[in-house]
Amino acid sequence: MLARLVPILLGLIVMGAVLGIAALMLLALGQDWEDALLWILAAVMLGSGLLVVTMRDIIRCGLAMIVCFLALAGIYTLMGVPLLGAAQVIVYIGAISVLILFAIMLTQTKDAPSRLVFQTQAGVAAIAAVVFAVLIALAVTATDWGAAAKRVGISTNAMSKVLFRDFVFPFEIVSVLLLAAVIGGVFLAKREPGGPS
Amino acid sequence: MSFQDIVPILPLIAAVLTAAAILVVDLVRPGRSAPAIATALIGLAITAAITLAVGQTDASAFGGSYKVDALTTFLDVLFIAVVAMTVVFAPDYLLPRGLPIAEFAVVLVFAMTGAMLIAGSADLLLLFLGLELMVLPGYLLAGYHKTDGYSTEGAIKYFLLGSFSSAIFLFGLAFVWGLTGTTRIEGIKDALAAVVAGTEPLSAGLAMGLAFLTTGVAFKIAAVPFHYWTPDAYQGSPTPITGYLSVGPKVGAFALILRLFVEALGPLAEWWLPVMIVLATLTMTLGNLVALTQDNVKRMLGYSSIAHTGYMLVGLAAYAAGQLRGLEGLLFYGAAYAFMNLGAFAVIAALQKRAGVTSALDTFAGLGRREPLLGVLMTLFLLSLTGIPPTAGFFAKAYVILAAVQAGGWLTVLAVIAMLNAAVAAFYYLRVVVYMFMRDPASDAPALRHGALMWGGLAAATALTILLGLFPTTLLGVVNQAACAISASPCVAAAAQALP
Amino acid sequence: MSDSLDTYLILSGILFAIGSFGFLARRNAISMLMSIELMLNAVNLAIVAFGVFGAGPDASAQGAVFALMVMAVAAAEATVGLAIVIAIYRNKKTPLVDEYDAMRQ
Amino acid sequence: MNLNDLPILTVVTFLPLVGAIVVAILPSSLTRQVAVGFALATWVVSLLLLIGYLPGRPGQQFQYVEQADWIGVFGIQYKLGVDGLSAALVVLTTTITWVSLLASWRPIQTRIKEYMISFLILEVGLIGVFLALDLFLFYIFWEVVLVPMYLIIGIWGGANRIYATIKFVLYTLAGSLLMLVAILATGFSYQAANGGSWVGAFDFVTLRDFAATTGFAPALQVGAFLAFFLAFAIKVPMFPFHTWLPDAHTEAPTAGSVILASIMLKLGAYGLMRFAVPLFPDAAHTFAPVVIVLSLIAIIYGAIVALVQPDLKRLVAYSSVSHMGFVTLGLFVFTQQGIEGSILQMVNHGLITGGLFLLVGVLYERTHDRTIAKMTGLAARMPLWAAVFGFFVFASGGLPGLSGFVGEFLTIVGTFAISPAAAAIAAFVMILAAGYLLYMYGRLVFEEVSDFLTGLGGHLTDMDPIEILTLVPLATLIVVFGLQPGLVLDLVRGSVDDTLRAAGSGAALAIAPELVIVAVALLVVGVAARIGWVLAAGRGGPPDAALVGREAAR
Amino acid sequence: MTIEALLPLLLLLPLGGFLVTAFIGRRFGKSAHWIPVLAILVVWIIAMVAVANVLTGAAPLLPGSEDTHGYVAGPWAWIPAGDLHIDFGLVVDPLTACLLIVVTTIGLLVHVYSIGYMSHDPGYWRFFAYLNLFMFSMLLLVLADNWLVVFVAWELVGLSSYLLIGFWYRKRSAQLAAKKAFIVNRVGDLGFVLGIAAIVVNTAAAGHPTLNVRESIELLLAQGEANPIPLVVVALLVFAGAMGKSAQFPLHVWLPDAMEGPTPVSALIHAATMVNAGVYLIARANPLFASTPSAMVVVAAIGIFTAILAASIAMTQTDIKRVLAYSTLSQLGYMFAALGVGAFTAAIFHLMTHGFFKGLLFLGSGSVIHAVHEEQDMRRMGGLSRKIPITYATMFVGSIAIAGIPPFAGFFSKDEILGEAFKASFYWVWGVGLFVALLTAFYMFRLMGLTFWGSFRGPAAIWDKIHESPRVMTVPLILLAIPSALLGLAIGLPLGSSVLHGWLEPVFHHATELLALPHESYELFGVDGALILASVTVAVAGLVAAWRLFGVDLGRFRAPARPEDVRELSARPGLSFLYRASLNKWWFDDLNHLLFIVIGGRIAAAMWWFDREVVDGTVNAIGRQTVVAGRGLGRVQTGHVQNYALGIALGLIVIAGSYLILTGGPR
Repeated sequence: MLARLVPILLGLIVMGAVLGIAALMLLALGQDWEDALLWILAAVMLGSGLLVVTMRDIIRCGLAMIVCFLALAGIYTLMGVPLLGAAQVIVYIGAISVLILFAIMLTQTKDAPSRLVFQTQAGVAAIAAVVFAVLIALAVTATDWGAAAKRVGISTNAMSKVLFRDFVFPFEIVSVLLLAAVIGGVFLAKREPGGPS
Repeated sequence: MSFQDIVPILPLIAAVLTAAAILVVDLVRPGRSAPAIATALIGLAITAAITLAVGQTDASAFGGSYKVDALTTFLDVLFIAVVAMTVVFAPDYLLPRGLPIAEFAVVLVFAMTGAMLIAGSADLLLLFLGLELMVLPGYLLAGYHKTDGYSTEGAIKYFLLGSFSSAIFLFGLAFVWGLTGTTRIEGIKDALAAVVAGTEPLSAGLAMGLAFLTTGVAFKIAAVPFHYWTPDAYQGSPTPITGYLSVGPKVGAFALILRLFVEALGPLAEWWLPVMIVLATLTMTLGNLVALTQDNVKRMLGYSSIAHTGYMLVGLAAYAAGQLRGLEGLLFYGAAYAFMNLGAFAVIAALQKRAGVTSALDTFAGLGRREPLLGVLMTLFLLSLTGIPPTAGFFAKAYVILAAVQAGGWLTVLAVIAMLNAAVAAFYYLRVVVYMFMRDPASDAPALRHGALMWGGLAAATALTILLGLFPTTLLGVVNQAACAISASPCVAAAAQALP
Repeated sequence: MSDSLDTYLILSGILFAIGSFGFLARRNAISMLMSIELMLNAVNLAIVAFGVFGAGPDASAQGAVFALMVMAVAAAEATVGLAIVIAIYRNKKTPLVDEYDAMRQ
Repeated sequence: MNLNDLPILTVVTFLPLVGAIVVAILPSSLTRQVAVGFALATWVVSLLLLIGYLPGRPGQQFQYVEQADWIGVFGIQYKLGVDGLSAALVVLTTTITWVSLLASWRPIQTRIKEYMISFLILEVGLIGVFLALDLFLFYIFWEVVLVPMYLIIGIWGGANRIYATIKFVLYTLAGSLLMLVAILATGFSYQAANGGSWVGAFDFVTLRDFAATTGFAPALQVGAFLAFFLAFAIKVPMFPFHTWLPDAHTEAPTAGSVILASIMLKLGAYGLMRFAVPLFPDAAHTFAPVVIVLSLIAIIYGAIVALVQPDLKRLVAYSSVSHMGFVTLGLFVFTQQGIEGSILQMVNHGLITGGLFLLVGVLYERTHDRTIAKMTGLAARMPLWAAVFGFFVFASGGLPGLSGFVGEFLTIVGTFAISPAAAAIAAFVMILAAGYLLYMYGRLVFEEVSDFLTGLGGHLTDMDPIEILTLVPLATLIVVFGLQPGLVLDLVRGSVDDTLRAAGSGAALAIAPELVIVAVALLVVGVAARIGWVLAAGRGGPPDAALVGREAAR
Repeated sequence: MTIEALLPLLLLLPLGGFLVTAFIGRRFGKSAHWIPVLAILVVWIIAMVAVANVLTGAAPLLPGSEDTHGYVAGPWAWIPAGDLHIDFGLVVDPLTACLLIVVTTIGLLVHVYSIGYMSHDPGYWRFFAYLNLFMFSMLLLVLADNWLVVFVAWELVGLSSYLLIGFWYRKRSAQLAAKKAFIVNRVGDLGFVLGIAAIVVNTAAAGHPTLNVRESIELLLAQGEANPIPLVVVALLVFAGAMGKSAQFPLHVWLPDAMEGPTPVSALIHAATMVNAGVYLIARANPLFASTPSAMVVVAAIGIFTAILAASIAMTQTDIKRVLAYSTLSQLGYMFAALGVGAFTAAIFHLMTHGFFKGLLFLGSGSVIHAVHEEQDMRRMGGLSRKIPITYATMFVGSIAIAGIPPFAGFFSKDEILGEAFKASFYWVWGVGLFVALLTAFYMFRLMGLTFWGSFRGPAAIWDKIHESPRVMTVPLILLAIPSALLGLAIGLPLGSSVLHGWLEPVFHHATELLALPHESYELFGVDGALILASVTVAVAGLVAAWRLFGVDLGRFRAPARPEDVRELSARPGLSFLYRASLNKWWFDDLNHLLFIVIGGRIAAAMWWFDREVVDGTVNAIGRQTVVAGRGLGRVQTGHVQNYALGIALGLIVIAGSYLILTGGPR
């Protein structure tokens, strides 16, 4: 019982912390709403991400993932790329997540949740993950990205220009890629008459 | 988007159309293998022809995001040849197990398209897409024998690890892009050159990006310690597909390295050279040592392919140390390795025509008596893999070693290590020969009859294995051109240099 | 704060780490799949951020397109992955990857 | 006909290959005849070659040079040429080959076709090694030799054949692969010194002249020499690298042993003489003391170990180690008599040990056993065999008037000029050789017929015509070369002078004494550690010699 | 037809006889002896003619010599080894001539004798083939003018001796004895071959490497101290070869065992000819030795020591042939002593006389053994004089000769040796020699007594069957008895400056000059007479002692053979040790067995163990460890995909870290 709660509690704590910081920034440090919003979204994203990888019931994991993606879409919008946010919602939540949920339905045996969720190497994995995060953070902060000032909002047609002028070839390639994936996927997924049920 | 843009990518289009044609033929005559194979081979032939034709024009398309140079042509032809051979060798294995040829061919051709795209792309995004287009079908093919536990197990291991590494690789790409602000190879090269020209140390972000990229490609070429997927995927996959996996994606990944590391990250060679040396050493040594104890030939060849990655890395390191020859050696090795390894797997596939025959070492007991010709051919391919003259494998090794020796310094040590490894490798290759010729067959099953297709393919592989060993000059010229196409330093055509 | 590149990169890094943790730690094949999706999203975030803050003409648009492509690739990967998962599930009757160990050494 | 017109070297090299192909095509019934036929044809061609060479053109070397660009990019050529040394060895090879094919007539009854094909391909490799004048080509032939031998031992060998053959191949390969690195490095450093032009970078003559005039850098010389030396020393085999030989000999079929002893071991000596010394004279001088010491150890040690061998073939194998010690010794004293003796010793050892293995094979055919202790009194059962065996035993023991003696004597003289002590040690083998040879001969031939042999009854027939035919040429040559060693010496004089000149152009490099000390210390520690480990592993100490004592000479 | 042209026949005839008999002799059966015997007969005739001409000075002068007459044939090229050209030619000078007399004569007689002696042997043809081979080798040895050719012959006589000792190949003892003889000889040959190498080096230093005996010795002496290898070393090395062949002290052990061979072989090879090769060699190299006095002393010491050692052993041996073998050793010791003191002529003299009477004695003993049905133990003989008178008579002559009773041959030669030793003031040699003379007389007559006198001690059944040997055996005995008796008178007179001296003077004068021996005139009624008296006395004393102990009933010396006297005598405390020592040959065989079989065997076995476990073991261990390492690394492949993933992650971290380090540092 307690064990079931741990991940949820973990997620709540993180969220609370981040919300707290956000509120603090708003009220005490008097920064603008964007920051606060970013913080909240980030908190949601990371929290739900954590839930995805920690929760026991895989279906809940799937739902948490959707939340995570939503938050990310929000962040995109916040960064001034609304179109991408939309795409995120459509592609991920509309397609991938549903796909995954179907797969979950297909592959869950009754006793699956009751069994151990984590690998024996979970501890090491956690350490490795933290090291990743730390390394990246350090590297990022240590680097001068020569970034220009933040440019807000890119017009849809600018983006479409880029997409259909400079990146038309990749675009076609992606279509081929999807075609290949579909053909193969169908072949693998469809049940053989002779094969095991 | 204009006609000029279309010409360079005609080979890709031809490849895709081939796939489509196979699909159509399969719709018309469902489940019939002969038409599908015919279509595939014809399509591949056309593709090859177009490739060679286009190869004459040194054109680039889509704002320089895709360009055709000697390297592209060489690699494209190589990929086409590999895929064609795979198609030729497949039926003996697939048909008895009730696996359709058509889907197989289609997916295979798509994978080939991806590889060709890598070979030609001058743009990070295209590189990534080409990589994905090459490996995704690979995952599918690995699990192609979907009712077989081993096949699917190999597939899922391959897929999970593969996509993991793809993510890592992509992360690296993002960093490089973020630092250089462009996705074009040329642009990146210039930007990095500027960075390197500076006196202050390189930025940590670049280091991270480099690390992520190295890990990504090292995984794709199955370099230690990122090789784990190889043995399982190879052992599990249907034999002809194992043959393809051990060659196509590997050479494709090396193409990626050439385009990304040699070209784009060329200015950083000074930094990734030591890492490559270490990787090469680890890869050769572990591959050979572990292969010693394998009792399953496919798995053994899996480890041996890891070892061969190591040898190719020696060539790369030699190039990074300033020897263009290293690059040539790498390319030559790729070609030689492709044919001899495919040949070896073809023999295994031929043996496994009788359903239920495993690839365990005992399978080969007395092969020399049961099917002498197959035995002799297998011996030839194994000798070539060992590096015994006069075979392609030998000359490839010698070439890479020469490059390393020329580079001198640590590379000489690397060369010696490589040769000691070759001696170790001889043991497990010859072990197969021992089983084939010096053990009596476990069961005296009647000799199998193999189709003209199989024999033709084997003949081709044999011929190439021997000819590349005896008369490598032609190919040397080609690889020289190809290497010159991407070499950072001004490149003298070795062919001209050799004339007395 | 929200106009500094580092923030987003660090965010993406953390998300990437979370995803990789999931990939390394979860036993269920589909959980691992989801973890991979998380990692890809992290990368996407980084890409977009780079685009938005990047120099050069319409860099941000480029970044966005880049991200779009990655999404597509992710979709393709998901398709393939799920197909394979289903196939192996048929053979092994379990989604737990650490029981797929018929081949070793 | 004018021999210079047709590419006789190519013919003599690849005629056996043609033979192999023909054998492969023709029905099995003809296999033996065709194979022997081609071997004989090759032999005849090689004799023509010899005759054409002989009209005294010693001094200026390398006749019939055939040259063709092969891999132009690196100036790798298809270049064959013959001088006295290679001529002698080629004829030896062709002779021994048909002899051993004849010798396989009765023993080999299974998979004859494969056998003959392997043998003919083996001959190609052997001849090629002796004729190649391009380092790269040489290396290729060198490796080509491996595979057929591997099959011959592994397929038609004795009970423990697989262990033996794999050991043989891996051991040889380990050495030769390093030699490949050395070859490439040599060629490259020539190219570098030659203004980046690869022309002639692997051409032996060019390289030798370069070595004689400019000379390679000391570092390269040392490294390359060591690599070459390792490869050749394993093949010879010299003392610490010899342990593959007894196994290979014991397990190989008779003809295999013959080729192994008569020709294969010569490859190493030939390589040392042709390549290692002339190309890296300074390094050769630097390491000469080491080589000499190793040779002396091999001479004495091989003989002593041979004294206690219960197995006939093993005994002969160890005697080979001892005899080949003379070859390396004579070469590395860098004196005229030494080198001439060493070459003579090569030829003689080829003839004599080859004959011994043939005779052992004849015996094995009938008894299917090689244990000396089991067989006594053969003089009564196989008088002819006993007589011929005696002839070869005494030839091997260096009986004057037979060829074995001259080579050993010249070697000793050549060594004496450098170091009397070394010569004395080398000459000491006269006693040991008499010991193990007469022990073997006495036990086998004299005394009452042993029960084991009596049990064989009618199987124990004397030699049949084919077997006699195989031994006649060897015996004849042994006598002829014993009475007229000039036949060989005049032939190889040119090669000897070249080797001497090349060696003379060198001078020992300075080596830090502490290096030597460290090396020796490491060696000692290593051996001690090994001994300790073995003893600790409980694999027993040195066995009690009481039994040995009873067996050994009184 | 000149003699030179005939010289090669001396070699070719026996060689041909050997080849023919060896290849097709089996078919001839009992008539296989004809070809070999005839061959030797012709050889004998040619040799005698040549010898006569050479010794009488009818032969031309040798090239490059002003006073030596002789014949040369050849030279023919043999080994052209660079600047060293080894040719071989034949030369007959007085020294060779003297040897030829002994070799060919005794060789011929032994051939004839063997016809009868071996008549019942299945290996009849083989025996004659071997004999001819030996004759070829021996003649080559004495005729060759080149060190290396001499060495060739040296080895070939060794070979034929091996074959003949092991002639009865079914006897294990024969096999072992043959092997022992060959190996022990090889020990000496080792020295010889090194000596030859040294000569090459020295002559090469003189600018003209050669192995021609005459030239090389001249070069060596001319160079003197300038020789890279000191002359004394060369001399001793050559002497080592002589020791082996002539069975001198440390290397004497093979000769007694060699008696396993048929008796004619013992007579020919191991008494009359081959064992003298060492003496011949040193005589041949006399200037070399004469120029290194220290070497001479060694020769003398070894010789005289061998003489007394062998004599002491001969005292108690019971095998008739072994007694003779030890006496041969002892006599050879005399010869070397003579050489050592510079009495080259005396050595050759004794060589010749000893050749005849010892050959006679051996053939006689063979006749005895034949008579008593292959019995060799003298304790089961006795009283044979009545049954086989001819053998008895001839052997008696031989015994007196060897005992040194004038005027028989042995007296002259032995007395000359002792005298020369005394006058060269080698008193110790003289003293010991004198004592050995006593022993010699004693053991020889002990042999005679035990064999021919007293009463037969063997099984009575045999006694009746005992009969004299056929004529083909007795005639050679008689023919040999003649020179044994008269040779001394023929060439030993006048005392002091005998005929033989005249013959050999040109050969040895160089050496005698080098030695600068005081050559005072011979005084029969002075020191020389005294010496003669002394030696004769001791000889007679020994004779009488033996007679007392093993003698027959004769007048008032009536005393039947009383072995119990011997037993009681040898039981005396002082003597008992000597008795046992003599009986056990001073334990030399046991010492050798300990050294070379037990210890040597252990060393060899240990080396083999070292080879298997350490050398080969290391090789195999490397291979095994590689595989083990492979298996260990293989464990990484757990089959769990997430372990793999973790591995990848860790690898990534490591690479990232290393990149940070690599790129971090300023360039």
